[in-house]
Amino acid sequence: MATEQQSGEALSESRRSGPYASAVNWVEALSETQFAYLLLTPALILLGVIAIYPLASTFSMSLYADQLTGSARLGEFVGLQNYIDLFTGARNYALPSAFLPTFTSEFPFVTNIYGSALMVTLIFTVFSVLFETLIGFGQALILDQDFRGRRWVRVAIIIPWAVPIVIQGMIWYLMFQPNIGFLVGTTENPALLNQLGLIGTTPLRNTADSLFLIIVADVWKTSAFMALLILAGMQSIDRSLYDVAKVAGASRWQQFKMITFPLILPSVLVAMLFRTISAMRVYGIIETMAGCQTVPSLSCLVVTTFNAPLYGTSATVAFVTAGIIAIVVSVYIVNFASEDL
Amino acid sequence: ISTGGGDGDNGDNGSNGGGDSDTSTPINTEETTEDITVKIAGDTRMADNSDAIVQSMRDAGLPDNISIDIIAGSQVTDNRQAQYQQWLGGGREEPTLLMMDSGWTIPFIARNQLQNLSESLPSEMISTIEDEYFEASVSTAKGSNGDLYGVPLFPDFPTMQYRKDLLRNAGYTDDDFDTWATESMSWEEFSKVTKEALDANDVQYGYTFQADVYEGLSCCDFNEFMTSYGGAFFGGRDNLFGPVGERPITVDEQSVLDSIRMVRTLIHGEDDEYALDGITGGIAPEAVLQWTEEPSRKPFTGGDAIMHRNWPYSITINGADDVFGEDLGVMPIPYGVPADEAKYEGTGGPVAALGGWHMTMNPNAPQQQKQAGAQVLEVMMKPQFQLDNFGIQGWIPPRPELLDSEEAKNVDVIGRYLSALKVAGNNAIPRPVTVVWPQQSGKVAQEVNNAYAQEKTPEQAMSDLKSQLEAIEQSLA
Amino acid sequence: MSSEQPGAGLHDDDAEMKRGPFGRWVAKAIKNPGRVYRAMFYVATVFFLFTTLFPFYWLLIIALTPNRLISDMGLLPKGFNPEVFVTMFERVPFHLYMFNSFVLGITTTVIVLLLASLAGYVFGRLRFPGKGVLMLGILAISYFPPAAFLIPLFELFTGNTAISLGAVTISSPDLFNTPAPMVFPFSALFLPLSIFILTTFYGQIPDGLEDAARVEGTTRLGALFRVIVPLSAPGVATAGVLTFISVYNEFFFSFIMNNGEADSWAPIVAGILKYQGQFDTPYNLMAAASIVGVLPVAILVIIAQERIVSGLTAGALKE
Amino acid sequence: MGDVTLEHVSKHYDDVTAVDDMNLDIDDGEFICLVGPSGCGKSTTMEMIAGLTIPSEGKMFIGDREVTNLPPKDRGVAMVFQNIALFPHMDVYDNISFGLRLRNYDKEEIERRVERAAEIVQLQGMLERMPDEMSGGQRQRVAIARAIVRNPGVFLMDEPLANLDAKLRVHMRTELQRLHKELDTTIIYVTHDQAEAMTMSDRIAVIDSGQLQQIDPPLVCYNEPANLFVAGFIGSPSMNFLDGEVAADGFSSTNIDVEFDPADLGVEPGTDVTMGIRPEDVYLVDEESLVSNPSHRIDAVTDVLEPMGDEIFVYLKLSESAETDLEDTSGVANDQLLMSVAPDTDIAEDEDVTVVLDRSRVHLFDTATGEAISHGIETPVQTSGAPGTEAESDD
Amino acid sequence: MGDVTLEHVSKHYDDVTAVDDMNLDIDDGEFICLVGPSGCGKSTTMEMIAGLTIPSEGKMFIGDREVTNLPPKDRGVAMVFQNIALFPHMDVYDNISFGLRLRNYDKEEIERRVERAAEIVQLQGMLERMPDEMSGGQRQRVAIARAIVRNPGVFLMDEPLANLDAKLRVHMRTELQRLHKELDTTIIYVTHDQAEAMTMSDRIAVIDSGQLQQIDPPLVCYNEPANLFVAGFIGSPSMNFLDGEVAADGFSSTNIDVEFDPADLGVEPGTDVTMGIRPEDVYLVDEESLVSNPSHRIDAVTDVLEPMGDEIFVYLKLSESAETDLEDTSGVANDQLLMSVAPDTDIAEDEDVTVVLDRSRVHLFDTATGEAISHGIETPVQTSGAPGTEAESDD
Ligand SMILES: Nc1ncnc2c1ncn2[C@@H]1O[C@H](COP(=O)(O)OP(=O)(O)OP(=O)(O)O)[C@@H](O)[C@H]1O
Ligand SMILES: Nc1ncnc2c1ncn2[C@@H]1O[C@H](COP(=O)(O)OP(=O)(O)OP(=O)(O)O)[C@@H](O)[C@H]1O
Ligand SMILES: [Mg+2]
Ligand SMILES: [Mg+2]
Repeated sequence: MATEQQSGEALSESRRSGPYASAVNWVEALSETQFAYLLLTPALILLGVIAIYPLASTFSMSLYADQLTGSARLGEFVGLQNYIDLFTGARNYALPSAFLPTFTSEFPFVTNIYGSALMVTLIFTVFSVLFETLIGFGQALILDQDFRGRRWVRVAIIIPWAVPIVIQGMIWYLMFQPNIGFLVGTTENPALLNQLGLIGTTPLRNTADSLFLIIVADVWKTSAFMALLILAGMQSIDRSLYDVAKVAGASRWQQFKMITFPLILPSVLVAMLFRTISAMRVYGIIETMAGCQTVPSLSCLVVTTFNAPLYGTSATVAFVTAGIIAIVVSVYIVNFASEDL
Repeated sequence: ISTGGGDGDNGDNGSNGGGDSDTSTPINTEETTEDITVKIAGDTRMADNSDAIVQSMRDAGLPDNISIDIIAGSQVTDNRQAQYQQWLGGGREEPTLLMMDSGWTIPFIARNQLQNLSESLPSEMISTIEDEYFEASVSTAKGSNGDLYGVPLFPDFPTMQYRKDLLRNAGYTDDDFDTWATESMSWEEFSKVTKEALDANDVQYGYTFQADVYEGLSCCDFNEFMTSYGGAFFGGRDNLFGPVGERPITVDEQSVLDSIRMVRTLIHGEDDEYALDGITGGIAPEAVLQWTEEPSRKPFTGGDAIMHRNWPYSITINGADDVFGEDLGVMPIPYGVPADEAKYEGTGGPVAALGGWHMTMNPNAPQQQKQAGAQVLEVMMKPQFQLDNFGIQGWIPPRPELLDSEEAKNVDVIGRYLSALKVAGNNAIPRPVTVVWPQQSGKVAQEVNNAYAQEKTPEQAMSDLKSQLEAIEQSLA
Repeated sequence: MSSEQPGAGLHDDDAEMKRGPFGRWVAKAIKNPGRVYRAMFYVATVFFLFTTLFPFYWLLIIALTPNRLISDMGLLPKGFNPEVFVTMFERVPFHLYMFNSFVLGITTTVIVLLLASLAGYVFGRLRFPGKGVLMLGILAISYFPPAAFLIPLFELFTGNTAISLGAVTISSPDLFNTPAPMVFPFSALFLPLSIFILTTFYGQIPDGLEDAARVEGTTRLGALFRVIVPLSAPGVATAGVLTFISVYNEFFFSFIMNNGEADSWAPIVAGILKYQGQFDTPYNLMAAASIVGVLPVAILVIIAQERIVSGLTAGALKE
Repeated sequence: MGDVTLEHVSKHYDDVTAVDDMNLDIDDGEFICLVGPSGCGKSTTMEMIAGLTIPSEGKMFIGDREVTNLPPKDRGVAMVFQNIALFPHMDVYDNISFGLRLRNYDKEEIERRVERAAEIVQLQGMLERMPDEMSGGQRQRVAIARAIVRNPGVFLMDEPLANLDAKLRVHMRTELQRLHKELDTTIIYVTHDQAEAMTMSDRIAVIDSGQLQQIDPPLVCYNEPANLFVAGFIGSPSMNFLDGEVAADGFSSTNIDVEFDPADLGVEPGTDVTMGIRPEDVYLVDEESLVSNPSHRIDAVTDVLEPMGDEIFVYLKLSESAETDLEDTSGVANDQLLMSVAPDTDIAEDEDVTVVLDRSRVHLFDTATGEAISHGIETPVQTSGAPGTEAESDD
Repeated sequence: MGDVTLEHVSKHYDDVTAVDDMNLDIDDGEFICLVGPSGCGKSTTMEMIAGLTIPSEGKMFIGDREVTNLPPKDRGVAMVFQNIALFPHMDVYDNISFGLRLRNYDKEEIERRVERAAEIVQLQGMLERMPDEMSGGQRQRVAIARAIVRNPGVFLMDEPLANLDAKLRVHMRTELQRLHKELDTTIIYVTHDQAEAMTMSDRIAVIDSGQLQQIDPPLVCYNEPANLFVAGFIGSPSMNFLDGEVAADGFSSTNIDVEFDPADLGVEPGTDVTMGIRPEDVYLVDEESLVSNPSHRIDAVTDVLEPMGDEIFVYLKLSESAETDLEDTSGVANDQLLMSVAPDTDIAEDEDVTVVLDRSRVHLFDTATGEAISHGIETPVQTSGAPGTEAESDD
């Protein structure tokens, strides 16, 4: 140490010059706000070009009428008419199902639960997110343990998430296809699930049955998503906190309740937030298992009209879907806001 | 930044995504001399057989300077449609030729996204097609102006397959089978025969077909049932392709209701509240309500069914030696009412829903490409090419006359059943494809499936359907 | 402080009192709650293994059963046809599709992790005006169904979008059949999730460690990549795995932005669908293909999990 | 190059003022100890110098450069953090070499330096351990090594030896001093160990509630504390304080009077003053001979005895009612006196003793303001005893 | 209820033996300090007692129960962790009340206790702060409070006062002692502060390299260290050691001889022995009168002077060639001697002085094994000086 005292920092500092160094220095000298925006720039540019610009363009499409004949992709400018038609039900003819439910003044207030894309989507979202969170939590708790062979168990639990939706659909479709799968029987020879009254003998043509099965299929695949995120959250907890808690006398449950849970809550919220968002956009598994006619989700409406191709309507439904999602996830946003934003 | 389409900031908003295609300029049909590669959007099967196909083109006279590049598009027809919609809507120059389902060629025509062949190809070619091809096929490649926008490549007709061995147990003989091959039976008789066979054999199902909520129900199975009873979507064949909004909607007519009641009887038995008299019930499983082609075929191929309605692809499977071989019988689809008793021209009798594919041309392709593409189309119209491809990949020749040829009869398995196919072809009924058909099709499938499933009365379902179709029709008016 | 009940947890004599015939195990369990816990743990593990793996078993049954015989399936394959794993490669160059998916997945994952790391750092560790609004804005992008992006993006990537730079108007490049029109949309669409994941994880890294790095001479960015990212390994690996898997199986854009050929960068799902005919569906081949297609992901998960479970922050600070 | 100047620097958190209008002027090459009660703002001050916390007000200079807003990496400081802050994902070698690697030193150079640093902190052979495989003291030593491998202009050390045992601490102390001499860098050092502060530093900066109380050489702080706070804080056990007032003939309180001429010290009779006397300046009357300037004799009763090995603390009761309250550390207790005696002194609890104070070591403070009035009374040499002189002279 | 027994307990990590065949027998209600160099295994021992680390070998008992494999929560211990480990997501109140909330104490009770604990650690008014808004010392106090709100059978405290300033430390010390008395619990306490260990503990357990060296009352450890290690470790600055051998008339080394009769001590002449003498037992010759049993006079030259405020450390050179090596803490240096003198002693650097050793305080150790041979020579009273007696008597 004694001999190279002068070769220390001063030198190495002067060694660093040139454009790279001055760029680094410039960046370092930025205020926190400037620095923040600088770092966000790449992401914002990407999102701007690939997301914001297309959305703006799509939004403008939603202000035009559909056009099915002739070269033009869109008809005349109609302002918010598409939106109005959508909400009043005047556009339902073009959709695989009604958008909003029909309300009555008597219980159960909604007459066509399964005939309304909004209701179907909400039902799917509530149940799939609920069960995925619970199961994902359970899985993460298991994966968080140290036991022999846990790497294999971990792969096993995560791997459904890696299955393409087409195949996920095929797996469940075949399981519930009469005469192929063993999970559904005939009226004369019902399978267990039929006997339990959970599903009918042609479940994939029935909205309620299909919705149930689609939720099951989705939970199967997507719990892994939750598990992975929650597990990561658990793994990031400083283990010495558990030591403290143990010595303080915390049972496993109390450790979980007072340490694990609050500390992974942010991860859980993020996981649930994004699960909710993608559940609200569910499409692929419906298309591959039961079809959009049978289980009309909001995204089904978007895709079906897009393929029709009713571009104005499709753009409108897409924006309305986004709006509904925004409302639904505001639950989480409020939670986040209380923590952070 | 401005885009070619979608912004609508000028009067001509959303032109074809920038491609100022000219769909009707005549194409020079002289042989190109320079080397050129024509890209064809085909399907996997075509790509798999690409060597043989190109060889047959050469045999049919394709010059050596034109090479062929077949893009193996998805065989899932919806996927292809969506893809083409983007490609053509986006004004892409490639590919030059596109293989299009006869079920959705018309909307592309209506959106000016295909080359008008009547305008741009020599009139001999056009008239050959008009005169010699299966009429129903040609009708699905025409615009509302009567011009031709696609060259039928091969048609597809469903038939009724049956198990001769099982029917023999019920007392039917080869004589009957021979008759049935060309002379369709009525649904009444069909159901009776099936029931007899069901009783005479230890099989699970009598008759399997497709009634899931999907395009196949609206375009085909239901269309066949309905038409065979003399019903129609829009008042007969004439209105199949329009004019949208101005044609009557006739799905609530008695003949249509009868056909639904017939199917309900087949599935739910004669006890069904809406059972149709004369029909022997309980020969089709409830499962048909969620079956598409493959699930419905599985039990038949597996030996669990007596009768099975399906496309020719399954004849090849079921007629294979290690499946049923010669024991597979094929006949046209049964009829509800004879053609002469039917209310609408061209309905009733042994109808078969029309499938099949056309070859169309991308109007955005460069002239050079179009010129070469025209030559490829010409080659594809050669009878030799069509016969070759019947053998190579089972494309049924689009000319009825070729079905009588020896060469066709020699094709493995399916060659045995050409007579039934020909009947089907001559009685083919296209789906009523217009620009609004994609919307209508979904509604039809939903309502019909509901009615078949006893969730709605036939009347209710059809009147609901009528009003929905009405709304869709009006939306365009 | 002095007048309290005696120390906790030191009274277990009453456990001895009940010695019914039923409760040997119960008594033991009460004495040693670890046993109950372990039992519960194994039951749960087996349950989860069964539920997640059974569908794969079903897939394997389908794959091994010759397509012709697929009907009335039970719990065993009907027939045994391992050649399907060869046939699937003969029918479709499935390995090429896997390669495409892999490349698309890796590229996208790298881009996403990079951009999301920067953004996650900003949102997780800095305070600045506009933060909440920006986060909400980024989140809002994921509210939209992919179809909402399709037409403009297709035009953008097929050379149909004109960009005016003053007097000059240039047309966007035609990138159809290249990876770009897939990688960019994937990156943008999967970015919000990763940003949020990394925001929470980066936000939890103690300031002390970043401080230490900065005093040692890193820039703020240096501290991010040298300290915060490695310490957030579970979060980063998770974001990476989630992104990769999503891209690996993405179909919406990958389907439109190329012609579906293996040499046009079409991904694995396009490959799987290649087996399918217009009417005929060789379930066995598709099942086999998806089993094979899932393998790289399994390997990736095995690799990534070492990171996911590294739990490095332990003892980082004295606090 | 290494002088550090703080000009009116303050740091406010939401509702806490951690540092309050601090002015510090540290010369290049100086060794400064920051001392003060827990939470007084020492770490905050260090963090501001390092650039990790931006002052709410005021300016800071290192060398001639204003560094108030300069990023840490450009300040040329190395820091040992109070919370140690090892990088948990790096082994010891990587932790120590982190700063060097950032600066692209070549491999051998890094290796040489790391080995040397590891030797200094006695961690040879542990270079491949991960932080979580080390004991608390070992981690702290890694943190020290991480700072000393570099040659910065300023070392900031926040209780670097808190987790080390006495022997190692002595060793580290000498090492740090040697390093200080060799590298000629400025060292700013936080410690709670009086011995450390006394032996190592050129000057001690005493901070209370974010405010600088005194900055002076150690013995000046010890012998001439600027105010009651410093007097009570420096020295352990703490100085005895007795409240009283200035009488005509000196200090007068309930139990103890100390004679002096108020005029000499410039205080008005009648002023409330507090007298301070350190335990070691209270002598048993047998040792009166050792004291040059003894006070009156004071009768007392021994209360608690605390044998410390090398000395014994004796708590004296000055009145019957007095109760030794070991807990009360506020310092002022008019009827108690703590004295320290040699370990072999023959003394027992509850024994009557007579003690004298060394008047030359008596401190007087203005009770109201706490400011010191005088240190030592009526001795020819104005203030403290012998050995401090040389230290004071350079003040 | 609170006795803690370790029987042949060892803990091995991959390649490190942290604790090596440790036998400890701690009585209910005892206050034991664990001391030892950094990394010697103190924390590991604590963790094993708490149940956080399972011993590789051996058995442990708390009360009458074997606890070797019992989970921590059932052991009835409370612990202050060396790394503090506050819950980052809880404010101070919640951190402190954690253990109480686990046991479902009612709200008022919790509140009462937390307030009381906060008062003891002087954190009133900070109960709503989050851990990251506190200074190092404040956090440590929260950790202490978190342990003391509970009434466990055994308290484990791993350097609980390391980050506190001297005054607060004294305060905390008395508080802990009071608590100890009131609750009558066993306290096992790790500290590096000799004063702490000396004043607080009933017995000190000295550990080196995972092995227990001595466990005895503080003054016994100080005055009668069992071996060289303990002798060198306890006491700061460390004991002087000189290597020599037993001659016919006593200890003989290069510079210093000490007379005694080998037969009295039962050592063979010719044995290699090490003599130890603490700095405070070296006296200037003027003070010889204070020493009851002085040695020969020794001539030396003063080298470095370290004024500590309440005493001065004087490094003596015994030979010309000697060089004061402050760095060498190994202890044995035959030509040096460290002595401590009163702060007012008139002494300067490089001055010739004559010193004597207090022979009654000379320690002899077998150089080969390090075991103590004797403590104090030829005095009627066998060992140490006056004030320790009462402490020794209860051994
Ligand atoms: N997880 C581990 N892996 C390997 N070695 C370890 C591990 N934990 C502790 N050690 C080693 O065990 C020995 C004892 O550690 P311990 O923490 O008990 O020391 P300590 O006496 O508390 O020291 P300190 O006073 O520095 O805190 C040390 O040498 C340490 O390096
Ligand atoms: N982030 C913060 N928010 C609010 N108050 C803070 C924050 N950080 C520090 N403080 C307060 O500022 C004061 C000074 O803290 P600092 O860490 O400088 O103390 P310190 O002198 O280092 O004390 P110690 O000796 O205990 O480490 C303390 O009262 C502390 O509670
Ligand atoms: Mg501090
Ligand atoms: Mg320790």
